[in-house]
Parts: sequence; structure tokens; C-alpha cells
Amino acid sequence: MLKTQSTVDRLRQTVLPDEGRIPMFIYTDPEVYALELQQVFGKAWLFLAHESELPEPGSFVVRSMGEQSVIVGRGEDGVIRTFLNSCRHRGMKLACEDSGHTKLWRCPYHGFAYASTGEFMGTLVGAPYERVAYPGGLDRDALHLIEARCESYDGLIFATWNLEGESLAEYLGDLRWYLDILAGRAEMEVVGVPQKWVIPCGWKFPSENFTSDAYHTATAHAFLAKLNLVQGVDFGRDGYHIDTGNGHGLGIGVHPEEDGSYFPAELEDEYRANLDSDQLALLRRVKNFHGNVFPNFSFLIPNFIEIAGQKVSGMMLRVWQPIGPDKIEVSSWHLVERNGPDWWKNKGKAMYIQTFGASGMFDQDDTENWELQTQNSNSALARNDEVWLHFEMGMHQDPMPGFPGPGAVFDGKYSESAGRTFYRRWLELMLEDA
Amino acid sequence: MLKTQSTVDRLRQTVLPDEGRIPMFIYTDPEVYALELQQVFGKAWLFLAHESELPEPGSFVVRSMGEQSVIVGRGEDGVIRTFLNSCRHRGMKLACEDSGHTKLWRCPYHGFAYASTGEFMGTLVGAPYERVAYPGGLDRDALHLIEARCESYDGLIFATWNLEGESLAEYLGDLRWYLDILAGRAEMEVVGVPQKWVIPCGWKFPSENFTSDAYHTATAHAFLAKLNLVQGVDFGRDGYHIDTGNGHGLGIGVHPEEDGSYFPAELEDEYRANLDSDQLALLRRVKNFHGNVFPNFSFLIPNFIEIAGQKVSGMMLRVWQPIGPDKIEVSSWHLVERNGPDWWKNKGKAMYIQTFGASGMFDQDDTENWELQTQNSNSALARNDEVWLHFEMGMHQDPMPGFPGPGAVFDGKYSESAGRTFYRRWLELMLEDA
Amino acid sequence: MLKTQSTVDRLRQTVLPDEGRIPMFIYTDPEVYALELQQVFGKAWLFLAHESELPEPGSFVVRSMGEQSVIVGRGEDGVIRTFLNSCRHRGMKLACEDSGHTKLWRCPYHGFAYASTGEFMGTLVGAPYERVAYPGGLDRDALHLIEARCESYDGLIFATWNLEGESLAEYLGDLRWYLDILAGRAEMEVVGVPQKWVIPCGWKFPSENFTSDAYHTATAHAFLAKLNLVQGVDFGRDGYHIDTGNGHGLGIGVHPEEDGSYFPAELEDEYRANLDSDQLALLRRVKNFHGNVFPNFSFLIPNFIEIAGQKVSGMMLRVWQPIGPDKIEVSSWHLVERNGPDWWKNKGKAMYIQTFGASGMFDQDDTENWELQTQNSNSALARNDEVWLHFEMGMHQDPMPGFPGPGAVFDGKYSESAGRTFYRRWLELMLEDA
Amino acid sequence: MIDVELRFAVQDFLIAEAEMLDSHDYQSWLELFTDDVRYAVPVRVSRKMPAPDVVDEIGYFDENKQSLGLRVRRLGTDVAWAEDPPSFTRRFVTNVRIDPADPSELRVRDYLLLYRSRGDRGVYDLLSGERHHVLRPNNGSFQIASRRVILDQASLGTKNLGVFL
Amino acid sequence: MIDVELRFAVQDFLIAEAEMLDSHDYQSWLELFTDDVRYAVPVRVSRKMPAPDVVDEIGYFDENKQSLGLRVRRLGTDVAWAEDPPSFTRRFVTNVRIDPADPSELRVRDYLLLYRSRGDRGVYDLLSGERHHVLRPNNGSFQIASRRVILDQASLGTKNLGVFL
Amino acid sequence: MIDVELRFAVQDFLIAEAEMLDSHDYQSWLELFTDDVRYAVPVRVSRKMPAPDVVDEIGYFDENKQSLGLRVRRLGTDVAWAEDPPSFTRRFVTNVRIDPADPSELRVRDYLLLYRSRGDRGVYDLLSGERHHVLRPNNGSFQIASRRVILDQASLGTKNLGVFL
Ligand code: FES
Ligand code: FES
Ligand code: FES
Ligand SMILES: [Fe+3]
Ligand SMILES: [Fe+3]
Ligand SMILES: [Fe+3]
Repeated sequence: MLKTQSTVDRLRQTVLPDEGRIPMFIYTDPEVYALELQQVFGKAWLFLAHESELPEPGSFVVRSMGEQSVIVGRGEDGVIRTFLNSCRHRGMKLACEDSGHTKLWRCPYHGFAYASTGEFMGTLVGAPYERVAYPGGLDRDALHLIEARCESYDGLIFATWNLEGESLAEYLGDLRWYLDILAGRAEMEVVGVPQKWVIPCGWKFPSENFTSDAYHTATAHAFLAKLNLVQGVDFGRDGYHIDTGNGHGLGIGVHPEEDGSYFPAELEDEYRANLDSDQLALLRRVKNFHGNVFPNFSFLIPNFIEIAGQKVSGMMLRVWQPIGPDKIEVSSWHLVERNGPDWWKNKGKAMYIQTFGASGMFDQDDTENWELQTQNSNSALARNDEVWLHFEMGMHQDPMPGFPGPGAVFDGKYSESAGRTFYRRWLELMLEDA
Repeated sequence: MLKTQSTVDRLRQTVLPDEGRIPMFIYTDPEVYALELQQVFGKAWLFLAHESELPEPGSFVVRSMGEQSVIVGRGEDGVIRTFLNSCRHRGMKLACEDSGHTKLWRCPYHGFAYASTGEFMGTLVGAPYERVAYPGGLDRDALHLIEARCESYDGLIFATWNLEGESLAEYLGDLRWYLDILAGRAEMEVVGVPQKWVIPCGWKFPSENFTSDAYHTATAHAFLAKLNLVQGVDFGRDGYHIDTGNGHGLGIGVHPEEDGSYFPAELEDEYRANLDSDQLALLRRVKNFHGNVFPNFSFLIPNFIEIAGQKVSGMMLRVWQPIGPDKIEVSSWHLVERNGPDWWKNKGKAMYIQTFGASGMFDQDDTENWELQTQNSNSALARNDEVWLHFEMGMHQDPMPGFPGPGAVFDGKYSESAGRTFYRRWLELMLEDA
Repeated sequence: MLKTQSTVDRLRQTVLPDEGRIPMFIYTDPEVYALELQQVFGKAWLFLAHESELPEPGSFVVRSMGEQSVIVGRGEDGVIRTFLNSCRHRGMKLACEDSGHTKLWRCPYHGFAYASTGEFMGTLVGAPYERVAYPGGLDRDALHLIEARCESYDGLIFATWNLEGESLAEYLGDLRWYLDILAGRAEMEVVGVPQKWVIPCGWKFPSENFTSDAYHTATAHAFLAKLNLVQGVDFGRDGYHIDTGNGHGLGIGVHPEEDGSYFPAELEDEYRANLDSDQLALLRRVKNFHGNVFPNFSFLIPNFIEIAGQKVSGMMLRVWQPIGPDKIEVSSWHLVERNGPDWWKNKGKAMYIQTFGASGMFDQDDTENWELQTQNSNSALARNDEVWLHFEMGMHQDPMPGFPGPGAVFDGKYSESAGRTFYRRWLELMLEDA
Repeated sequence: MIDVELRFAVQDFLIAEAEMLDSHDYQSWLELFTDDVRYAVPVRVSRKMPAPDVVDEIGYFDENKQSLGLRVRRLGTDVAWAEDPPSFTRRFVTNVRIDPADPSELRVRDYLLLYRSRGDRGVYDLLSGERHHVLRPNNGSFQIASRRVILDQASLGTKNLGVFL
Repeated sequence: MIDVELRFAVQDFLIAEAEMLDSHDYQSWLELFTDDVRYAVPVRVSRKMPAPDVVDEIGYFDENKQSLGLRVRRLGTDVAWAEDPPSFTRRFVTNVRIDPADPSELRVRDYLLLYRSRGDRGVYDLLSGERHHVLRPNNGSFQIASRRVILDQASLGTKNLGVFL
Repeated sequence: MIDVELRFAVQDFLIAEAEMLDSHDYQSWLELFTDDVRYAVPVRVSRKMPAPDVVDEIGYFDENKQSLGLRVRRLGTDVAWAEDPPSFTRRFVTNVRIDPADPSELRVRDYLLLYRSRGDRGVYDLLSGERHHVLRPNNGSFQIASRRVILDQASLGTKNLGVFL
């Protein structure tokens, strides 16, 4: 890291979450980014796929960890693994497609072959002449695919290159109680495939937005009020902001008890079977639900809206995949209860596509902000004085007592507590063994 | 600046204006450029706009200082100010358009609002809930827009991030006497808006060309002779080259006294009211007039040509805005006397557009040179020995005595004296506190 | 090289050709590439053109050395020279076309002129006023074009910036015996001009492929077998792999003695006049012939195929010109015996175009591999542990005795010996005076 | 051989629609659609042959008249930030094919190349795709009863689809 | 419904013009213009709606027959460096619309996509815009009495306009 | 004035061909060519005017029916790695010109803009050029007896020509 020593020093001096101040340059500085790929994306647990995307043995999808292409596959033995998408011979990609099904990956360059479980199968099944080319034979073990550590929670598949560190469960910590409500309340499935598109913005802008930015809704998404799509709206304030203390954060918007649950009654039993009474009680009041798992995995249950007499919401998962210092590829999955009634599935999907995703009216507003913040970040880099961003919301606020869920829970969603923690965690990783 | 220490050393050893030698790599080296953004564009006075572009209180244009987007606006109080186009909250751009008119900038992300004078107006007018989101309130002063130091001379608006340094008047120094002739001789106005286009070239190539390169005309613009558009032409030699000693430079082509002034008689009185007798005498002999204000602001009164019996010239202002080490966005403004006669305005504009600007026959020749010099500069970077550029013209020539205007004035435009001074000034800034 | 010190250390520790291990990051790391431009392309002999491309005095082509544009021209005196395509005045390109014919290069910017032999001819022939602009005159010698050291072998023109180092003959060493068979067996000529296209891949992937990768044919080009275009194929094994010990390498596929020569009988006499008996004997058995001259010049006589009863092969020369860390511009020349019979020329050309070049079925397979290896290399850069590539083929194999040609010759083309030497030579240059 | 009048009627209709969008006349544009219109842009994926590369279960757009109307109304407000200032767009319509089998529901396909610039420093986006229309004759002209657009990217190279296809 | 013959006459004329420019036949091209032609390319700006985004007070081109002639003569010399070697250009003409109101002065609009490459390492520029023509019938064909081109960028992404639009 | 029926017959033919290629129906595409077809794509070079910039002695393609057939058969295998997954392609065919001099061998030219994406992160290639066809009437439709494509780059900006032009 010699070459970025000056960067490390600048980070140490200028990233001040405790004071609610974050310097603008860190969002897109190429040297900060190079360090992030190693220190953050090289060590954190990264979301890759939902188990429903790997229905059977042999199913696989191609995803990314940092900028590295990886194969997430369910082996013939049913176990889900994550491999670097790189042949052990000369580093050719083994899978060039987005997804597929196979017993065996045969490299298109020289034919080295690998089982769906990662073992090197020799070249015999691939190219002939192994005995001739390698009289001494090849070292099977040395040629096993490079494998990441892969674990799931509530059907959400994560992997990390940090083979010795904390488990996924430890990594998620207090967030699990809330993830259960999001993704563990029922059997969930991805509808189709993720939408993917490219935004010219630094990956931390959207991540921090989902972590702790309930406040932007009233202005950024002002069209809601202009078009009277929301009445007597609280502009996303009513509810809770939760700081789980390890970089993750979420906001839960709630509606009055008396409204009764917005979720389909048809699924009540399944919910009850999967959630404890406190989680169930909270689910019944959920009006919207957003958050981010450090570093770049977000989730959202958009504010319910009424379509032809029925309240619906189309939930989604998001990965803000960096593909450069100031560019991301967004993946947006629509997730729904597999056993949900058709009206819930159909209207939920329509609502999701019309309001979110590449053409989504909300995403349009947000991408505009993230892109222009990114342009300012790029130019801030060269300034002789720092441009500070303001992260002071809820700085001196105390968590509310007596909330059933874990973590520091704040009354009302207007707080950037989890955002400050996001940067504490980020800085910690960036400076680790520097 | 640790990371560019090796660059600083190389500059110290190889940039030798006194010997008329400049190394090729400095024109596009990414590290030199990173340093320039801080040392040159972070400290120099930069031209942004002409006062006629801000006709009334609330008028604003969006321009650049180095790579930073800034708003140049006339406040409700009539004062012209320059602000970083970056919200104090999270750095979103406040103005995304090229120009406009407003009493108030309301940030599209969370609604923080700012008066046209830069004061933070709180979020009340913007987004609701300030009292809820920030119970302790927000620090109005800390949230004032980041403001650059902004001054005008002869209607030319400049700004700098160097808040304590010399004034614009001091910065321009001896050049002012000549700027008066260019932009102060009468009430001037920008016609429409600037043309803008992108050229793959380093910003110093065009800057040095306008500073001291009268010599290229005969060859680069040889079509003039080929098409007999110039007779008995002196190929741009007759006249004066002026080195004001602080990095600025200009060349003034003159015609014989007896020809009488080429400028419209209708404006004679206004000229007399604005210029002293020496300036007036010089204006009467001006055939062409080009120069550059360090670092990247150029001006030009092209050689007069006769259109249907009347001599005209369409003057222009230029900014060679770097948008990367080897890329610029050119802005070209057409400036004319507001009270000029129609024939002067109409023919002058036609002449300007037909010969200069993106489609201009002269600019085509020049962009070709600057682009290919840039390609050679990019590759020179990797050479084990330096590629030297030749800057020796007029090196041992003495200034002429008795010229009424200030600065070192050379008889005949063929001299690179001001070009050498340009690089002296440049090097000085680059090495400052390095 | 201060800034890449950390890179130099990493290279020293991780590039281990003796162990058959090469780290993935070296293929596209921007800092490795910056070092390569200086240490490898700044010092090695680089192929530029074939003498038949410069038919007469005044003929010239524009080519590249590293990223630098150079003019390769036959002077009025008939001598072939290589000049930096950069005017000594301000570095404008003297030749902007791909090829041409001239007595004199006149710079389009200010008119400095140069003879086809590189001497500065003053500006008189170019722009007027030299006496006025430079009363003291200009130093003719100092303004001579920057000239590289240029030599030919078998009609192949090479140049280097290393003016004091080994001669081309010494540089090629043992490879010459084989180059004679390739390019010296008869009077050769380039058919038309080279094809050029851009591939997003690091330059070393194709270079190592031509140096020592006979093994990929069976898999990468499996369509041959699928379409029964090859019967009883040995998948490119039968023949010899040759490691000339200085970074160059080649593979020669042979057919049974009894088949008799595949080359046209019409040329037998000319071959005999140019080759010694051992070379001639080998030529008679050549079925295919591929190799690479360190660093990035490859050649290939593709496996002969039968077209309408006649065996033909369309030979080619290749330069893998880097135009960035992970991008190359390929130039592919089709070379043929000038005195060859029409059937050989026509069918050979058709065979070349249909199987190789931008649309070539073989090149398509290979570009796919090189592009995806490049993507993996780009991402490997950020890994906390190295991704090793496997280079162990033929590691413990001894050269065969009694082969008439020089160098270490291995029986059977399946060996990566020359590939390992390629990286030994590469590392040596990269670490030189570091 | 398809009737010439019909060819030009269809072509003029598609070209007129492009002009409405490129000049931001969204109100007129909305009226081109039938009340029962289905406007869909499925997701494209990169798969080994012969696996299908269009995924209809999910899309970038999945609209009806009401949702299209909502999008248009939104663009009429002064808070549709992403398109104010609006992108400069140009919709090049070529390769028109008409299937006259059912005159009451013409099946028409074309190729669309959409040039989009936010006017920033020479940068622009290009979107390419094939459009499948169902056109219903409607006094002298047509109405769009269905549109399905197959985009030619598995990962869209434009920051958002704030522009219609 | 516009007359078919007229449609093809106009289309053939515009396509023939594109061919002249793409093959550098500037002399023939010049003759397509009337002596009183006005050829203008105004500047485009990025403004908040509903402010106009075309500025006619100033332009990238503002030509008459004489100045077009000068440009053409210049291209005929051996010192028009910027276009020698010439760019490889291709002018894709689509979305043609004809207003036949005044047959003596046809108002025609089209979309122009201009591909331009200097043949360098796969790099190219694209210019996109709408052209407004006034065509005067001229024995069997037309002459261009007026052209106004609205480019789709506020900052042109090409090093110069050494090519005609 | 060229016959309207002929215009549309030619245009429909070229558009149908583009569709075959864009939908990877190579078998049907191959049948569009006569047995004696010559399919050539010469190399383009950057030269000072008036030197010719097309080099016919060597090309990116130089095919006959047999070699085209081989390419098509290859694409039918499961080892044509470079196009499996296949590129998403779109061939925009415009500026069609017909020379009806010899009805039995129609000389036709058009402009081709080929959009190509491997579906990766918004990246795409664009190929531009002019195509010269010789079309032979063949019961109601045509067959291609000759094709020559002039590409607009001296150094192709696409990794390979695994796609037909
Ligand atoms: S790279 Fe996979 S087998 Fe060689
Ligand atoms: S960024 Fe401006 S209000 Fe938040
Ligand atoms: S750069 Fe060549 S003469 Fe000035
Ligand atoms: Fe939002
Ligand atoms: Fe000039
Ligand atoms: Fe190969």
C-alpha cells in the first residue's frame, strides 16, 4: 500500500463520522477506490444471489465480488459455493453467460475441466493428451477452483474472501432480527432475473442513501405530493431508524395500529410460522422498509400504495456494484412470497416496475442526485481545502427505550446515526493493517 | 503532494524557459495535470463570464474553475458572486442548467435552500421538518455556500480560490492597458451564448498559441494565401509582441497609419470616452489582436477582412477548459460593441462564425495541430530521454524603446518571449510549497 | 521510477518462470504497463514493417514503437530509417497518414521541413521569414529528426531506442536460422496492407500464445474437429517446440517425410538458393509454423489445408501493439512469395482471410480467450493474494539431441519452455537499473 | 406486396410519434395509445445458445394506460429533476416491417436507435432495440394497442430510462 | 396523404446529397444550394423547462452561398490539414417528413446521424440532429433554399465541424 | 423515377436479411446468396488526398459461397465460443439507392450501421459502412450475387468480425 500512504493519512485526518463530517473526495478518489477493493470488498461479506435463483443441483449464476467475476453455483451435491470465475491454468473465464446449468465447467481455452463442486477433473474429459503434455501428471489439489467462503441467511447468499474472519451470522449481528421480517417472513422467490443498468456514480452514495436517508423523500420525490399520490403524508418520518452498530442500517416506516396489516391475509399463517410475536407485530405495522447491509447491499419495501382497492408494495433487493471509482452497475431483484396470492404478486410486480428500477420514477430522481454528487466529488479531489458533507442529523439524539428489536432504535426515521456508523466501519477497514 | 514528488523533481530539472526548452511530457502527464489543478487552477484568477451575461439581479450562469462546477450569479443585491456549485449538505449540484434566473437555489436532493447571495436559508422553504430533523437547528453561517473571490475588469468577470493573494488588478498588471483596448473601448456585449465543443488536446497547447504564436499563421493557415484571401500579406509579422512579465502575453498586428482606423467611425466618440490618446492611437492601427491571460483565457480580434466593401472583424473570447490531462472543452464567446452600427454587428458575426469556432476554418487548422501534438505528448511520457520543444524565437531580442504601452514590447510579432514567461510563471506556481 | 517501487518489488517476488508460475496481475496492471513502455518497449528491437512496403526512395509508412508514432521511410538515398513522428519545433506529427511517398516532410504547424533522410532543411522551404524570426539562424544539427536505430533481417525491418545495445542480429540470435525458413526462403512481399483492429486485451496474452501455446488448438479451435476439417488430427502436437533462449520461441508442426513438401514445386529452386540443406529439409516437412519474437512480434504459417485438390497456407506476420494496459491494436500482414504461382497466391490469400484476421475463425476463438483473461487480470490486481497462472508444461523435459537447427529443441510441440524464457527475459528488462 | 398507402401510413405514424417524444410533447404522445394498451420492455440476458435471451417475467417497463399517464403527468411537474433540463433525444426509426394479416390489429416491427445526451461535454448514450407494435386503425391514423421493446443490452448503458422507447 | 412520387423525389435527393458529402464531392454538393441559401446551425443550450434550448442569435454555422463556396474551395487546396487525410464519414438520413403546403418551397425535415472516424484505433464521433430544409423544385430535382440543423448536444463531442451537416 | 414496387421489393429484401442476421438465423441467410457470390470487405486506409483509401488487394472478408457456408456451419456448433453467448446485434439499413440499368443484375447500395453488444455493462461497438450489392431477381424476391462493404474505419473498433456485414 506504499503508494497510497498519503491517501491513508488524508483519510485518518478527514473522515470524522463522530463529528458528522465526511470529506467529499472519498466518494470517487481512484486511490481510495483501489484501497476499497482490497480492504472493503476484499474482506466484507458480499451479497451475491437469492437461493431461489439456484433451483437445482448444477444451477449457477455469474456475479461479482468487488470487480472480480465469480460463479455462484449449487453443486451436484446440492451445496451452494462461490468460485472465482477464473481457470487455474491461464485465468480464462469458465462461465461467460449470466446464468446456466452444468455438471462441469470446461475451459474454452485449453480444456481444463472442473466439477460443479470445484474439483479439478483433469484435462482428459476436456482436451486430450494430458499424459503427453504433463507426463508427471497435474496436481489435482493445486488446481481446485479458487473458492470464497459462502454462507446464507434467510435465503440470501453472501460470500467473502476473508476465510478466517467472523461468520455471516456474526457479521449481520442485530440486523438478522430485521432481515427475518424482510426476507425470512415467508418462502421468497426472485421474479425472473435482476434488472441491470449502469450509473455514473460512486457506490457509497446509494449505499448511504438506503442506510439512513429517509429525509430526502419529501424533496427528491416531491412529485408524490405534486400529483397527490400521498395525502397527509409524513414524508417518510413516522417510524424508526435503526443503527445496528456494525455499519448496517435501516429505516422502517409504520402506519397506525388500527389500519391493520398491509400484507396479504392469505399469508398470515406462513408469517406466523416464521416470525416471533414481536417481529409479527412490527410486520403488521410496516408501511415501508429500507436499509443497507454494509457495504453495498440494499433492500426496500416501498411505501404501500393502493391499486384498485388493494394496498400493495413490490419489494426489491439491490447491489450497488462498483465498476470503477465513479461508476456502478446496479442490480435490482424483485422478491415476492412464493405462496402469495396472484393479486399480491401481479399488482406488486407492476408497482415495483412502475416506480422503481431503471425506468422507476423514484430511481430517476435518485440517480440524478447520485450522478451530480459524483461529478462534484471528482472535482473536489483537487481542491486545496476539503469540501465537507453534512452528517449531523440525530447526532445528539438518544435511542428510544423498550423497542422489541435489537440495535440502537430511534423514534422517527429522521436520523443519520447508521450513516455515521457506516463510515466508522468503513474507515476501520480502510485503515486495517495500513 | 508526496505521490508526485518524482514529478516535481522532473519539472524542476526539465522545464527550462530561459534556455527556450520545454519538455513534451508536461502537456498531458496525468500527474502534472493533477498538480496543475491544485497549484495553477486552484490559485490563479480564472475568467468565467462577461458582465453582459448577467443582465439583472438573479441572473446566473454555470461555469468551471479547474474541473469544479461553479455558479456565477448576480445577487438580488446586484453584486456578482461565484459559488461552488455544491450543496453544503451532501454536495448535490444546485444548478444543473447552463444558465438561468432565480431568487433562490433549492437543492433537489433534500431541499436545503440558499439565497442568490449565498446565505443558507434553512430548509423550511425547501423541505419541511427542519425542527424535527434538526431540533438543535442548523448553523446558518457554516452552511453558507462556498464562495470564491470574484472581481471584474472591463466587464470581464474572474474568480480565484486564492482568497488572500493579489487582487485581479494586480494579477493582470500591465496587461490592463491592452485589455482596455480589447474589452474596455466601449460598452461590450456577448452575442447569444458561447459555442462549446470538446477537443482531445492538452490545455497548454492553445494557451501558448494565443500567447505568443504569430508565426504559425503563414503555414497552419496557408489556405489564406492559396485562396488569395490575403495579398502582399506579411503573414502576421507586422506589429508588436508584448510580454507583460507575469505570464500573460499578446500580439498586435498593425496596418499603415495612412489606412486610417478599421473600426466603425460611428463608435469613435465612445472609444474616445473610454481610452486615453495612446490607446486610441493604437486602436486606430489595429489589424488583428490576440493574446492570453494566464493560464487559459484567450482573446482575439481576427485580421480584418473586407466584406462587400466594408472591413470587419468578429472578436472573440476563449476559455480552454481542461476536462482531463489531454482533453479540453472550448468556450468561444463572440463579443461586440453594444452601440455598434448594424453592418458592423451583422458582418462581424458572420465573419466570426465562418472563420472561427467549431466550424471555423482557422480553428480547424489549429485543432488539428493541438490534437496531434497531444498524441505525441502522451507517448513522450514513457521515453527514457526527454523530447524537447523549441521555444527560442526572439530569445536574444531586446524590447523596443518608446512604445507608449507598458510591458516588454517587441517590434514585430515574431517572438516567443511571453511564451517563455508563461512557463516561468507556470513552473513557479507548480513548485510553490512543493 | 520511484512511484512504482512497490510494483518492482512485487514483480521480483512473484514472477517465477523457473517454477512455472506467473502472477495474473502483470498482464494489465497500469503501473506494470508504464514500466513496460520504458523498460521493454523503450529498449527492445521492435518489428515495424517489411521491406516490400517501402518499394522506392521516398516511400514511408507510419507505425508505432511502444505508444510512440514513428515514420519508417526509405530515404532518397535508398536507406531505410525510422524517425520519431514528431517535429523538433513543437512536436506536431509530420505524417498523419498511414503511408505515403515524399521527398520532404513539411510540418503543417509552422513549416519546419525535414529531408527524407531526417536532416532539418530549415524553414525557408516551409514557412517564410526564417531570417526574420531567427536572426541568429537555427541549429541544423540540433533539429535533425529524432532517429531510432533501424536494421533489417530477411526483409523484416526492426528498430530500437537502445542505440548502444546489441545489434538486431545478436538480438535475434538462434532464431535467425528459423526466420530464414519463414521469411528468407524466397523473395517475399506484403499483399496490400496490414489489417488493423482493436482488441481489449493485454499484449502479453497473444504474445505468449504464439510463443509456446500449441496446446490450445484442440480445445480453443475445436470447430476443426467438429466440422471434420481435420482427420486423424494430432491436435498440433507432432513437431518441435523451440526455445532460442532469449525470449523468442516457436513451434513447428511437421508432416510425414513421405508426404513430400507442401510448398509449391514452382519455388523449389528459389528455396534452394536461399536455404541450406538442413533448413530446406525442414521446410519440406513444415505443416504449420508459429512463433513470437520478443516482445510482441508474431508470425504464423497456418496448418495447410486442401482447397480444390491443392494444399495451401496463407502466412502472416502479427504485431500486438499495446495502446493501453489492457488494449492492443493488432496489425496482421499477409506475406507471400513474390515469384509464387497464381494458384498459391490466390488460394493462400483466400485461406488466410477466411481463417485468420479480424473475421478469421481462429482469431475469433483466440480473441475471446484473450479478452476474458484480460478482464480477470484487471480484477486480480486488487486481490490480497496472488492469482497464479500455470506455466509448467514441459518443465522437466530435456531438449532432443541431434536436431540440425540451433536453440533448445523439444520433441513435440507441447512445451512452454520458450514461454518461461519469455518471462525471464521480460523480468530481466523490467528490473534493469530499477 | 404490402399496399403502398399502408406502408406510408404506418411509417408516418411511427415517425410522428418519434417527433412527439423528441420534442417532449408527452400529452399528444399519450393519446396515441389505446386504453387497453400493454407497454412492456422485458429484460435481456446473456445465455448460452439456444437458451432464450429475453425474460418476460420481469421488465424495465410494464405499463398500462394509467401508469403511462402517471409518468406523463410527472414529467409535467417542475420536480421531475432527472429530465429537467431534459435530455436531448433523437429516435431513429428504421427497418419497418408490416404484417397485414389482420387489418384491424396490424402487427408492425421496427428498429429503434435512440440517441440521448444531457448536453454534457460531448458525452451521449445510445440505446438500440427492436420494437413490436400492434396498431389499430383509428380514423385515418392508428392507435398503439401494444408495444414490446427488445433492447440490445443485458446491462443498460444509460443512467435511467427517463426516456420512453 | 402525400404523393408517393414526391416522397421518393425528396428522399432520393437527400440520400444523393449524403452520398456527395460522404464521397467528398463538394463541388456537386455546392450546386445543390440556391444562390440565396441560408445555412445555419444554432447553438443548443441546457435550460430548465420550459425555457427554449435553441439559441438562434449565434451558431456553429451561419452561411450563405459565398461562404459555403469559400469552405469548399478551401477543401480543394492541399493545405486543408484538418480534413487531409479526410475523415471517413457516413450520413444516415431517416425520419423524413414533408410539408407539401407550398409546392414551390417544400418544407422538409429529417433526422441526421453522422458517423465520423479519422480511422484511428477504433475511435469515432457521432453527431445527431434534426434538419429543417426548404427545397425548391428545380427541373426534376430540387435545390436547397434553406437549412437549419438542430444538433443534440450543448457541447459538441467532435474536435471540429470540418464536416458539413 | 424508379418503380415503386421495385423500391419496396429491394428494401423489404434488405430489411429481411438484417432480421435474419440479428435473430441468428444463419441458415436462411446463407440461402440468400447465389452459388457464385463474391462477398468482400476490403481494408480501408488513411491516405492524403487524392490517394484512394480502399485497398482491394486484401480484405477483412473475401468469401465465396463455400467459405460462407463453412462460417455458418461453424456457428452451428457448440464450440463457436466467440459468439456463444451471442452478441446482441441490430443492423440499421438506410440510404438505399437502386441502379435499375440492368434488371437481371440490380446494382443496389445502402448504408449499414451495426450496433453490437455482448451485453456487458453498457458497453457496445458500432460499425458503419456502405454496402454495394448486386441482386439477382429470384422468383419474386432476390439473391445476392455480390456484396462489397466499405467500412468507415482504418482500424476496426470491434474485437473481431464474428458478425456478418
Ligand atoms: S486457461 Fe483454462 S485451460 Fe487454459
Ligand atoms: S444534498 Fe442538498 S439538500 Fe441534501
Ligand atoms: S511544430 Fe512543426 S513547425 Fe512548429
Ligand atoms: Fe429515493
Ligand atoms: Fe491559428
Ligand atoms: Fe489460436
